Amino acid sequence: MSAVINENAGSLDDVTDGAISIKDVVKIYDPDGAAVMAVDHCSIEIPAGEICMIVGPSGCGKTTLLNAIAGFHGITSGSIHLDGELLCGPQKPQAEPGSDRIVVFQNGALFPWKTNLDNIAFGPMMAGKMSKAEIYEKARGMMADAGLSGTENNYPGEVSSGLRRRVEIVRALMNDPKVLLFDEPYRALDSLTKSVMHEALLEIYYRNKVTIFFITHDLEEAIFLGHRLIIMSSRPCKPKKIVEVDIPHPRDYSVLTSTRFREIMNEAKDVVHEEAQKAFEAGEKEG
Amino acid sequence: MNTNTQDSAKPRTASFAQSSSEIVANNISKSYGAGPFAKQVVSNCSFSIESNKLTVMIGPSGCGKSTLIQLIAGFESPDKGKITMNGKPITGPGKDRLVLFQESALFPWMTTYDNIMYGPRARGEDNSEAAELAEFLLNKVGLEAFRDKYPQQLSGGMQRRAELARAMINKPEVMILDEPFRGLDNMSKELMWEYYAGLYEEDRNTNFFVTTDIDEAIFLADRLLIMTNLPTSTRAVIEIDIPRPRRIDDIGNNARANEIKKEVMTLLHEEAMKSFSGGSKAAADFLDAYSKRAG
Amino acid sequence: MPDPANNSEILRALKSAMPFQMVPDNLIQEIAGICTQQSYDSGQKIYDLGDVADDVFIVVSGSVQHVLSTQTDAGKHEKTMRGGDVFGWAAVLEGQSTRLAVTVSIEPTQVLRINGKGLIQVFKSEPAVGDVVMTRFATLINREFYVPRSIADQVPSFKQALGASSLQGSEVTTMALTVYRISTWIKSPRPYLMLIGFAFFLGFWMLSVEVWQLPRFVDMPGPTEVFTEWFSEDPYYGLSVYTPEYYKHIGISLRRIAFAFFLATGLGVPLGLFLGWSKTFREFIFPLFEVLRPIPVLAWVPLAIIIFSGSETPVVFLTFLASFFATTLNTMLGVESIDESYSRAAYCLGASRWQTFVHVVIPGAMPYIFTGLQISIGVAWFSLVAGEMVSGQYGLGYVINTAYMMIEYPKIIIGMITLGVVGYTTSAMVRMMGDYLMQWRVRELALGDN
Amino acid sequence: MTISKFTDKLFSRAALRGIVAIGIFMVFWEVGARSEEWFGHRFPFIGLVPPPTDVFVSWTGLIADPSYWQSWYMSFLRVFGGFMAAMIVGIPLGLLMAVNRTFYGMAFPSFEVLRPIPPLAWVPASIIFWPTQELSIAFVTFLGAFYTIVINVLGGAKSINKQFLQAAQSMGASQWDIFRRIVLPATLPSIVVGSAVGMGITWEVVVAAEMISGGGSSGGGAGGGLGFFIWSSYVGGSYEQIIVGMISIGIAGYISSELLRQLGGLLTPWLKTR
Repeated sequence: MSAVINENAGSLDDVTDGAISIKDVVKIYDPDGAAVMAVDHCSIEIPAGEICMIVGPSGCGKTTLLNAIAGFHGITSGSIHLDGELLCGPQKPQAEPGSDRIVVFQNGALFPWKTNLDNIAFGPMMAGKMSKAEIYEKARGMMADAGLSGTENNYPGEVSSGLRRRVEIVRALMNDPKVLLFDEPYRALDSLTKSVMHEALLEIYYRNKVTIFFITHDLEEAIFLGHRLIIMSSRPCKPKKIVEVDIPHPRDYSVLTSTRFREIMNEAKDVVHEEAQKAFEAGEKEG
Repeated sequence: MNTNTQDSAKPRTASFAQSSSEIVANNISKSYGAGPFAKQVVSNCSFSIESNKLTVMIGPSGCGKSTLIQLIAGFESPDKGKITMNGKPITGPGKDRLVLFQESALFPWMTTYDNIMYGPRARGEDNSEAAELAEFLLNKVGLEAFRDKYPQQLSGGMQRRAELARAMINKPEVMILDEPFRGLDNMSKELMWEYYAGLYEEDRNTNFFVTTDIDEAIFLADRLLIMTNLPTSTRAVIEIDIPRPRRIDDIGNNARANEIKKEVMTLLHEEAMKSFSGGSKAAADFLDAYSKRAG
Repeated sequence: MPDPANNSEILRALKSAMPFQMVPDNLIQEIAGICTQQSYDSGQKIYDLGDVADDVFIVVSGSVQHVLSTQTDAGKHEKTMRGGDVFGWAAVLEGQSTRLAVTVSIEPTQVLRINGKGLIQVFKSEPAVGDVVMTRFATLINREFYVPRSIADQVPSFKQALGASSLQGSEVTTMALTVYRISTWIKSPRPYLMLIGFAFFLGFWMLSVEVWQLPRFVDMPGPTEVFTEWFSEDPYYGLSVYTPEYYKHIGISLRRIAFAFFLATGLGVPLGLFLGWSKTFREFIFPLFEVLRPIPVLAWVPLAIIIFSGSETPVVFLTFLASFFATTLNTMLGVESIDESYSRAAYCLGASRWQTFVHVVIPGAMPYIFTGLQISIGVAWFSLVAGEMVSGQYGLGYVINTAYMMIEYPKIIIGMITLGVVGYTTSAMVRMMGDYLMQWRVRELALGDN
Repeated sequence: MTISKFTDKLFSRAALRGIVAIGIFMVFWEVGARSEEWFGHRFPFIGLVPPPTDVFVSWTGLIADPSYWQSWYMSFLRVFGGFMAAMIVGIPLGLLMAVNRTFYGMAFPSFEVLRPIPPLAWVPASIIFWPTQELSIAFVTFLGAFYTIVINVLGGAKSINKQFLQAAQSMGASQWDIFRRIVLPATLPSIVVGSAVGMGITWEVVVAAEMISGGGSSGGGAGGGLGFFIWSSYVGGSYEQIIVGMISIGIAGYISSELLRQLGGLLTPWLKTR
């Protein structure tokens, strides 16, 4: 299935926006006076257009980092920049949420009371820069590209979970974001549906390159999707090992059985396993 | 009863005397609903769960595997055909066949210990022997420190281990597991595979395991039953001859495992081809997944 | 017809092409029957723009340069087709008779030609398969050729031809569903058990009061007495379905309920929404609310009589008060129960605080609001009856109380039954209103029911 | 540690805001109630209400009065009696309907037909039927809590996860054991919720019944309970006492639901573990 996209599918040269720079970020939660350190002096540089996979056991503090970038939480110290502009830092502990950084949530956050089409049209409707007709035109177009034609007037509760995830990604892309933040979005899906979602996501990515900050605990998912894996230590959260995935894009499922994939898997596995074992023994709760 | 020599029985596991039970389903069918809304879920389905083997059943989600479990466990009975255990027809639920459910079915109002002790107590066997066995199992699944905790205080992995212990204390002749590790994160899941395989390898009782995950199926199975899409029946049986004990790290690089994986994928792909007009949400996703994998 | 030796090669080539991968063997054979093989030298033109679009091509070996020419898009239209690739799909599009591209073989090339019309003919016999193949054609055209969507939409569909049998379940009409539900209900033991239950209830009432005349039941009105009075054209105590008096009482009770209920909804819903939405507002107002709430609404009766002169306003006020607390509290709970990720998603998508309130908070709290309104209408009747019994003139509570005073006992029971019927109807109306406003929920639940 | 936590909570911003709001409300009430006295012009509605300071003075006078406490006692007794009766009849009935399909088919429709009739509409019929006032009040009180408890128990028992029952069955449990160890504890949270709601309704009903029936067997006075206390204050024209009565009922209702909540917590320890 060679397609036009193959020449520079994986290259980041044509992407100019969306570089994230996380410097020395610390986040301490303070319930009942007993300080809990969730993120410990964490520094990550993500070039524009990269798919950066943040891998770590559940509940290790990855989501805290994502929430800080999205602007849902403040940070205790350190700074986060997007394209050189300060999102949050010493003078401004909490970033403003905005449509340049859109989160795709763990359990999905499509509004169940709006049809798929209205969900996708939501962002531009709120911005109010385009006419209603233009927004719907664009939304229908993007739905067709993502194979969602025919589900426009269904409510999210009426379509399969796989379709729902696709709608959510399209809803995010409608706003031309610089960064997409994924919070383990495929966690609840069964392995078959998950595999479709991975290819669909890459396909969408090849068309609209944006920086992707993707949290997961699934190593296979991480290697299949990512340019780079950042393996985090278990609580407090801090980068432990960085693995470059040099498998060329575009990728499809034959990648999964390739030798290079196995090699990278083995390289990353020990570190991940060690952290998982720690969490497993500590009886860490999930989610 | 048959005593298998390869069983390296430690003194205390002696209480888990090995049994050799098998279940045979012969040409069974089952429908739900009536009139124009009748939906056939199982159609002329035959298979056997051989004694002292771990049989894994794999098929697309929503293909009727859970119905088969209801039938084998005896919670429901087939419309046609019959299911026998050691030659005797199954008429209702019984403690010789124990089911571990998809979502954890630990009783939330009982502590770990009380949950494990439920079976013996329910049958009026609340004696020192049962208590001793419960202690032994708590120890075995590594939950001594959590004996007085309620299920909600345990992690997902711990809950599954507690459930294994709750089942094992009843010394079932056949253990039936319905996607028991679904919903766990991948890392806990892999650890649970090894853990569960270890438990199985210790006493090698008859186990029947249902899943949608190809990797899980191949890692665990002695025999693999591949099911068709709705209405379900047996499509193929593959004997998995990878030596035990198996380790996750080894199986990843095992050429034979890869070969089997390809075979299974092809078979399931053909299944998808036949069933695309089914119209169910699960079938649509399944079709999608495999048409892409095949591409 | 291709010779048998060639046949296997054709089958292999067909199966390698993406749209045909899912086709069962018998159909592949049939399609192979309408295939022809052709070879081109390097640089030879296969077809030109505007030529008649008759065949679909599959590359067996070699490569073909495909240059698409559509007016609308200024992008790159060149594409190299290699083994297994499909082109010339204009032949299967509806309403497209000419070629949309120029194709030239780059090197010596083998292709398979399939007649477009013949292909569609084959699929008409197997619409289910045909639909999948055509969907795949549409995907292929969309994804790999970047043509305007209008072209991909011309791919024919066989859905209509599929017929009722294979689409069973999704095509069941609501009418058929209702008929089916009624017929299963009739066949189940439920209606008969219900009748037995009612018979027990009425029988006990009749026997104890009228037949055996048990000690404590002597004064009670019996069912025959009640029903003859209720349906009498000339009622002994002056109240039956034939007297305008009866409807006046119902009307006045209903008017009070309506006034109090709408007022409580109009004030309680916004207040509840703001209490749930603004933390500051809640911190100020909620404690006061919590202090007043444990006082039973009916304890307000004397105070209400003192504050509001007359007999009408105090009754309506009490009814309102009961509704108001229920509505406000449930609305607030509804807002608090909305998953945080919905409002976070709205912020992410650039919504302002106010927009989030309108598009997320209000619809999100809707199910709770309607639960609240159900409770609210129930407690409204509860307080109304108390209010009407203590003060006020007319209304069903008043009927019951005066009937007691006047020793017109059958009227008590008539009043009670009427209250039950009217109360049930109003709460059913609230529920239907909720279903109407929350289509998304109804449709979700209907799906879960299957 | 705990004391400092308590004071922290007391002086937290949220608590202060609540106190401020209640304070403003009291001042507004006082000013409004005394508007005629202070400004020579009576504010609408609020001007007819006795001021809070008068209410407070009246209350201090009542604290030493044994008949006031007798009213408390009587109301508590009636609430407790009706409520316990509703529990004793309602829980088994709800469970029976949940477990036995035939019984459910027979009893539930009749139950649903009776349910929309407000409990207070039963007052006259109840007075006619029962030999004493006391019993008729108790019956209406019982009805108030009864429907809620039955509906909650039934709903709770019907929504038990099917897998719990199947798991127990496959471990060889008998029907009785399943009922005792699975159905009962699984329904307990809904019983707790149902009785909390039922308790609220019970107070409503007791107050109204006391007012309507004019105070029970002793024919009024101290035996009438708090509802009658309010009513007789109204009839006697001592408006401050109406408010005292209302606040007393509020406190009494709050105490009973708090007790119930504590008891419910003790009965369902597993729910507290997150």
